[in-house]
Amino acid sequence: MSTHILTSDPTGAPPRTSSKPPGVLRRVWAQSEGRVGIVLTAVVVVLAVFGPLLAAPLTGYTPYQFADRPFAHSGVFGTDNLGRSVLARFLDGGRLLLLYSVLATALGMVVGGALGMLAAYARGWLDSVIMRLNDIVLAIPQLVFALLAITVLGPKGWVLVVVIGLTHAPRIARVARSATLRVINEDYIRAAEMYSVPRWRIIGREILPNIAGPLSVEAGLRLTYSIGAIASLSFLGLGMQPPTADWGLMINENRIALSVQPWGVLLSVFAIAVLTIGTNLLADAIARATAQTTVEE
Amino acid sequence: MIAKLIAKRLAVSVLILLAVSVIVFAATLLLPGDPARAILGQQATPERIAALNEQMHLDQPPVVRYFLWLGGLFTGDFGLSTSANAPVAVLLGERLGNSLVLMALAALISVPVGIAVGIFSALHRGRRSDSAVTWVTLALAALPEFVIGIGLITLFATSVLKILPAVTMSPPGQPVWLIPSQLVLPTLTLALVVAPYIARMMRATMIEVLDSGYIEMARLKGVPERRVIFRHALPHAIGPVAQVVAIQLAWLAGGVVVVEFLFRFPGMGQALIDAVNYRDVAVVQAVSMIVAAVYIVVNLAADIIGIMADPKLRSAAA
Amino acid sequence: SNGAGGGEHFQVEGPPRKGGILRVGLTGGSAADTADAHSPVNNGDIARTVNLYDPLLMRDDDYVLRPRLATSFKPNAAATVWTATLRTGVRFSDGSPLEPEDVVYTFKRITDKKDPKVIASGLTMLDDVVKTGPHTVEFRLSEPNSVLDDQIGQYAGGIVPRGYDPKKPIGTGPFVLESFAPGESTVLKPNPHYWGKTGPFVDEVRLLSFNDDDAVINALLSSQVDAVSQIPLALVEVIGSDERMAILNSKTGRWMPFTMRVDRPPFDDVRVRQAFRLVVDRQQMIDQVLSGFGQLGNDMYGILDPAYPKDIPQRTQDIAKAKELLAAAGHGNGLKVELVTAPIQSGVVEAAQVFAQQAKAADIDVSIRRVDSTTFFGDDYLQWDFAQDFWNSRNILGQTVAGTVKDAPFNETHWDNPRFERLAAQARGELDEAKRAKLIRQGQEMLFDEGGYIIWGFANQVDAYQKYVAGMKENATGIPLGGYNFNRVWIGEVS
Amino acid sequence: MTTAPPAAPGAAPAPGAAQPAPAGPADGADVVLRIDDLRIATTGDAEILHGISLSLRRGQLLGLVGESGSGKTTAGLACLGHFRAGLKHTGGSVTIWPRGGERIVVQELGEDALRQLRGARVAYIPQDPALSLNPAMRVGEQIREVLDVHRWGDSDAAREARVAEVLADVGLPSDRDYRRRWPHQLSGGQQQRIGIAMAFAMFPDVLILDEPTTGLDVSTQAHVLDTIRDMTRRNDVAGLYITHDLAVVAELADRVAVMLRGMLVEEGPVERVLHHPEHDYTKRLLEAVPDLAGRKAIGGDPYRDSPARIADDATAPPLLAARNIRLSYGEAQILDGIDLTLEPGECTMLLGESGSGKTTLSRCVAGLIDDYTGTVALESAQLAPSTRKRTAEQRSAIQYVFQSPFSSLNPRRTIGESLTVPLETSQRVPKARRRRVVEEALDAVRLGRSFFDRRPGDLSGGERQRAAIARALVNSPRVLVCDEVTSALDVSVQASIIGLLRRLREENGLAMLFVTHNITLARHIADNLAILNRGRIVDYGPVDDVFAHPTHAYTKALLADIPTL
Ligand SMILES: Nc1ncnc2c1ncn2[C@@H]1O[C@H](COP(=O)(O)OP(=O)(O)OP(=O)(O)O)[C@@H](O)[C@H]1O
Ligand SMILES: Nc1ncnc2c1ncn2[C@@H]1O[C@H](COP(=O)(O)OP(=O)(O)OP(=O)(O)O)[C@@H](O)[C@H]1O
Ligand SMILES: [Mg+2]
Ligand SMILES: [Mg+2]
Repeated sequence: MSTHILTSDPTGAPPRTSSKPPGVLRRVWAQSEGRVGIVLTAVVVVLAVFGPLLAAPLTGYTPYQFADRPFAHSGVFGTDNLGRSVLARFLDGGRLLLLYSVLATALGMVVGGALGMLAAYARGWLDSVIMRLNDIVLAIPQLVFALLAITVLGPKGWVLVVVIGLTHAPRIARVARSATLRVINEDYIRAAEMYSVPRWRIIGREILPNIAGPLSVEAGLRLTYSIGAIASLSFLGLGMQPPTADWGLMINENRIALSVQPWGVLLSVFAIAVLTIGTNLLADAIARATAQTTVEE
Repeated sequence: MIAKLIAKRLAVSVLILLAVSVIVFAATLLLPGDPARAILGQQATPERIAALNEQMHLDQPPVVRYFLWLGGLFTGDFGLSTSANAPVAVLLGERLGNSLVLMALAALISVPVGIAVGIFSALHRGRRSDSAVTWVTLALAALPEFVIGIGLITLFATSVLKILPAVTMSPPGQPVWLIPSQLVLPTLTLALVVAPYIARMMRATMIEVLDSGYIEMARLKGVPERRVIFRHALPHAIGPVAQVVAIQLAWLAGGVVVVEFLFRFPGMGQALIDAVNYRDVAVVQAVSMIVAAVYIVVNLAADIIGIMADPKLRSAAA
Repeated sequence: SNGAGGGEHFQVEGPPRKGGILRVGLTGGSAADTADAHSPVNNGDIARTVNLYDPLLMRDDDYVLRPRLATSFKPNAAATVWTATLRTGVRFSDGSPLEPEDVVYTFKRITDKKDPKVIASGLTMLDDVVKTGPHTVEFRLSEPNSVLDDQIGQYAGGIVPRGYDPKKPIGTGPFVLESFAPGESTVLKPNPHYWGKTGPFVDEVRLLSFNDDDAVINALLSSQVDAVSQIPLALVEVIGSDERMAILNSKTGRWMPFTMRVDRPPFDDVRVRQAFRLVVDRQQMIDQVLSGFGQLGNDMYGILDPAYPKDIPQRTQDIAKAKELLAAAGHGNGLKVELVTAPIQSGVVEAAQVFAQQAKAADIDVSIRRVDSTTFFGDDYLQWDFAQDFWNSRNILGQTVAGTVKDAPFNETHWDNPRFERLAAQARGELDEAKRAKLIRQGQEMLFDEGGYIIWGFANQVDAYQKYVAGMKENATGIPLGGYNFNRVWIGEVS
Repeated sequence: MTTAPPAAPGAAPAPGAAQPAPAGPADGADVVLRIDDLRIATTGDAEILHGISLSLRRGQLLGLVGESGSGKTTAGLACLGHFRAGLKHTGGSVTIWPRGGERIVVQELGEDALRQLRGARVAYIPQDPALSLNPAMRVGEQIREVLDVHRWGDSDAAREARVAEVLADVGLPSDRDYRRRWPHQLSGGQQQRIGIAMAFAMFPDVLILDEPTTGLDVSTQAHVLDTIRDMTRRNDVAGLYITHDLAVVAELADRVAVMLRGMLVEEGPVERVLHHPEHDYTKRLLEAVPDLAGRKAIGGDPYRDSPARIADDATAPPLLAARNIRLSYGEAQILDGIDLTLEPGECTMLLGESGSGKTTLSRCVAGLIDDYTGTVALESAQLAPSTRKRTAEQRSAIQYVFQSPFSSLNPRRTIGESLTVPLETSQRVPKARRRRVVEEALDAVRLGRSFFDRRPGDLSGGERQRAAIARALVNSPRVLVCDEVTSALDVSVQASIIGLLRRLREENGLAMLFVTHNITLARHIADNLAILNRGRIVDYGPVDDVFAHPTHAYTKALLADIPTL
């Protein structure tokens, strides 16, 4: 991911890349990574959003009804550890994962982005304080933090969102800070200072749009990690709780029968894999689309 | 100058570690549960509980306990495990060794492989082999470790090729590495998680370096390609790659938890999950501090490597 | 090692063969594992206790109390003094002989006020244990107890020598402790001084702890272990269909009740409790939670007790009736309750989910709150309004003393009924079996009608082992792998 | 070889035709390198060089001029057989006749042969030495490397001696300590001389110099140019000197070739091309080059004394007065007691080399830097150091235009949005009328209203600088501070901006502080000249006075070093 930013071009020729926002989507789509990423992500998102509606009509069972004995091979993908339809639960199991991942990412982006921009913009002691706090939080192992928080507060949805969101915040803050530092010395920021534009507006109108590139890349990456982290916690039994239908939890519940009734695990593993790969490809494609580097095949 | 710089990093690291210790200690205070009761059991009398509380300084105010604990850390005394009723150091010693073996193996594989793949890919930029590498590393980098692990188990242990053990299991008293086959899947899982990041970073750094003016100049001087890469380009990748390797090593210290859980590997991560479940505060604290220390040490090492690799800083020292 | 491919046949009949190593996979080990005779908690602890120590009496495969270190254990007419006659010629694993003083020491240790052990809760009436002869010991009680034999005939009541140190455990069991790494592994070697007539046949037993079922099954299937205790019931058929594997399916008295606190709303209204019991489809519970490996429950415990009232009609699901009762109790528009569950035993969390699903039909909205075991057994243990628990096979009176009298140490339903107390006290003083059975029946009827337990079934104990392992027998006590009686197990030869 | 009409590639001799090797091509015994109908295109098949033909002669320098993007670098690199990523060779050839060797057609060489050619027979001196020297290699080693890879001499000692020799040739110390320095331990001029030493180490036949002095200030440039001139003569090489600075060409080159959008429009002896240009483009280019004498009318009408200029009226306070401005960063005293005044309608040029404190001073005046001591007064009112503390009125009165048009406009916002910002904060104009005011300002800088909704990315550098100037105009300022507003632009664009500023001064009676390092602009725009050297004003007065009677040694040196056409 080269995030090389072309600063002032001494030649006087207009830069080759236009910086209009609508161009980004098109440029993402123009790359094969971007296309595959969008398609993979979209497939899983559609599955997660509309799956719950399809679960009962497609399988004849709700995700909570008993279809057969546990780990039986009836139905398309057999039954799970309680004899419920794997397919029905699979169709129902992506929604919360997706919702919480998006919320956690959003929280991390807001907190981390604000802190990072503030640190870079304010400089001086505030910068040092924020960055040292960052270092401290970074040094606390993410999983330990999650384990403790969940044990103390219980495995509730908001706890997951807050824990994952906050563990992302310092990393996002770093990115936001360095991106801000890269633009903060641009003369248009100085110009805004000169015209005595209110500082919050400088952050919002002059800085934010110009670091949107790296931030959106980071958002994509963080979404990937959020999905992984929440699924991992569910896999460890600390995330979503029974009887919820959830991909991570399904892996945890059905892992035991991996060798005899693998579908309860493999469907979910597959969906999580596709989703995370999709979002990661997307993040990478956004990175290429927003980095104003020279033409690369 | 350089010594001063390193000394400053060192001081900052120590301060961060101290801050982390405060946070870890405070967080573990919040854990519900009663250590004395956990040790003595459901039917313990209040007197015995009080006596044990006193023995473990649990009757003291948190601040005093923090300093007692911190003092203990310096002397290698991590406290008493409530679930095992034994010193944490004894409990963790062997497990720490196991985890380190696993992490070292994973690092030993992923770092050179990652670097080699990254360089290869950068040199073949734009070609088919490069885009294949890009796709694979992107996909692998996205996958949570348990997904990779389950994939490998399905592939090599339970469903397709039943050739490797799915779980770690050592005969009593034998270290895990005496049966190498059971280390294969956990190591591979960790390596597959870590290597893509290193490869991607290496590729990006190399490409940036290869695009720079001095590389073009070297070529225009007639310097052979091999020398361009190894003498002109590679030294510039040391710093950034040391950073990413450090981040990945630090990740290993934490990420090993899930992998150990998955493969039932008797390491630190296992101990951590057990300890949290059994409210074994001292063990949780110890593991947290160990992981934090690993994080800080590897990052410090990377910083120092970065400083040493930068001639500006190096020469300023002279 | 014993690794062997499928399809081979093994000589597992006829006279036992000596030699070999038995590797047993267990789940639930942790750093808290112990070899203490009197503090067994988990599966591994039990396996160690059973094989290192012997109690005075012990239940056999059919759940009948049999003499062990005591050749007889008899009450006086008032059931206030019990006399144990010790077996002669028994030696501890260090070679010292078993003497009455050791029995006295053992029970002092068990009932130590400062550090009471597991079975102490059933021995609250035990005033004193006194040596009365070279081979006799008297148990003097503060109140009559006709079932003291049941209380002391448990694996956690093993006799230890004076000066016992759990770190260097010495007992009279068939094995001695060779090495022990908590949460990981235990090695047992035959006890050279073993008094029993059968076994041990193997040269070594290794107990290997695994932290989850998944791992243990994988270990079995890949021949990393020879036998595993308690396989997930959902996998029994699959594992059984592997021609290398044998299944040991034992009916037991283990139950996993839902516990409703009779003193807290909404369960303080007996109609709500009745409605909840009517909501349960017990066969479905057994099918989904136990994969069919269980016996129907009828809201009364102690199915293995000869006094269990088998003739009380089986309660079945009746949603209409349940709704009626709920409406009468003022919950006509449905009812919302929280069910606290924890992975305290395999099947418990699953049962909660099945129950929640079944209760929906009667407009009962059960929200499941899953906590970890430590929290479950923490400060709020026995205080949850609506939760679950699990109990192993027990006789009815013993269970009553443990859980359903006012001062019972585990009165999780907070059952407190004067008439029931009287019946229980009378039964404990009654030495005549028939009369006692009558009293018990009356008490059971009360629990059937008004109690706070939902007892939907009794789970089978299902273990699996490689076919070359011989000497495994079904065992009703609920202790896995034939009661962990490894002294009768041997490794069969390829035939 | 004379002008090759770009549209007629057929006029060039067919590659490889009738050349009696190795003596040299038929049409000139001393031709060392010849480019024949060279065509280069992007991999996307857009042609960048449309058939260039050139010859380089031994001991002579050919200046290659043309505006940015015209393909100078591309042509220069092609002489080494190098094409930047994304470019490919589509036609034509480069032929070299090395001293005492066989004729070499560069395009026919394989990888190894090319490598042996580069750095040995054809050497390259890049534009930016700071980027072209490997920061992680000692400078001596980088020179030595050229000798190593080309197996020069027969021993290590010989090579070491050669390194020392060539270092001495370019006027650098040749001792071991110096050779063991890292690039960052050298100044820009020294770095460039290392580059030159590297290029001459192998006694090449051909030298390609790609704007080797662009990043340097005038005096350093003068030194480096001397070195280049001296070295080419002494080594008798053929040089291709790429630049956009016609004055440098006039000083240095023997012949000059002019490029326009990938085509060669004119080629000939310097005298002829610079004084009697034939092609229109060359003419326009020459017209746009400012001259020290101020005789040319760059950017339109020649400069006349502004009517608004009031002769020194001692009674009224000056419009803008800076008194005793001092500022230091740590140890470094950047500004050391500056006094400067500006009357209404007056333009003062602030001149000084890079790092002399020009930007710092002008930002102090504009209130962008607030930690100075001393006072800035507008008429008689003393101004707060920071713009944020100044009144809206005062803020509007002094406007600052940034050096780089590429960074002074927010790329994410439209020109209209950026230009409305000053109006928003000054609140001088009601919201409804803001668009009109901005459009008027766009008109004033000759951009037109259609630019309102465009983004900086779509604009050329000159257009952007106009937009930036328009932003300074929307609040009807009284003083305009222009910080090197033309130094990032091509000469022709620079000329038009100068013209624009001049018109604005006349039309609006603006006072102006014009900061630059280009002294040749003085007579085209300024009334007064202030020479800044190491934080002090060393010469200050009307332009003619300063030119006629420079008092300070620095000013004298400056005037002497300027290359002129
Ligand atoms: N790698 C490339 N891929 C595509 N186009 C390129 C590439 N390099 C240069 N160009 C284009 O080729 C043209 C000529 O570029 P070149 O660098 O030769 O110009 P120049 O005359 O040296 O300009 P300057 O004075 O700014 O250095 C420009 O329009 C440029 O945009
Ligand atoms: N923020 C800063 N901190 C420390 N030193 C600075 C800072 N800004 C400028 N300087 C130093 O102050 C000196 C004057 O800088 P200034 O930008 O005013 O020079 P200038 O004359 O405008 O140069 P140029 O022609 O390169 O634009 C330089 O030596 C510069 O290194
Ligand atoms: Mg160029
Ligand atoms: Mg400047």
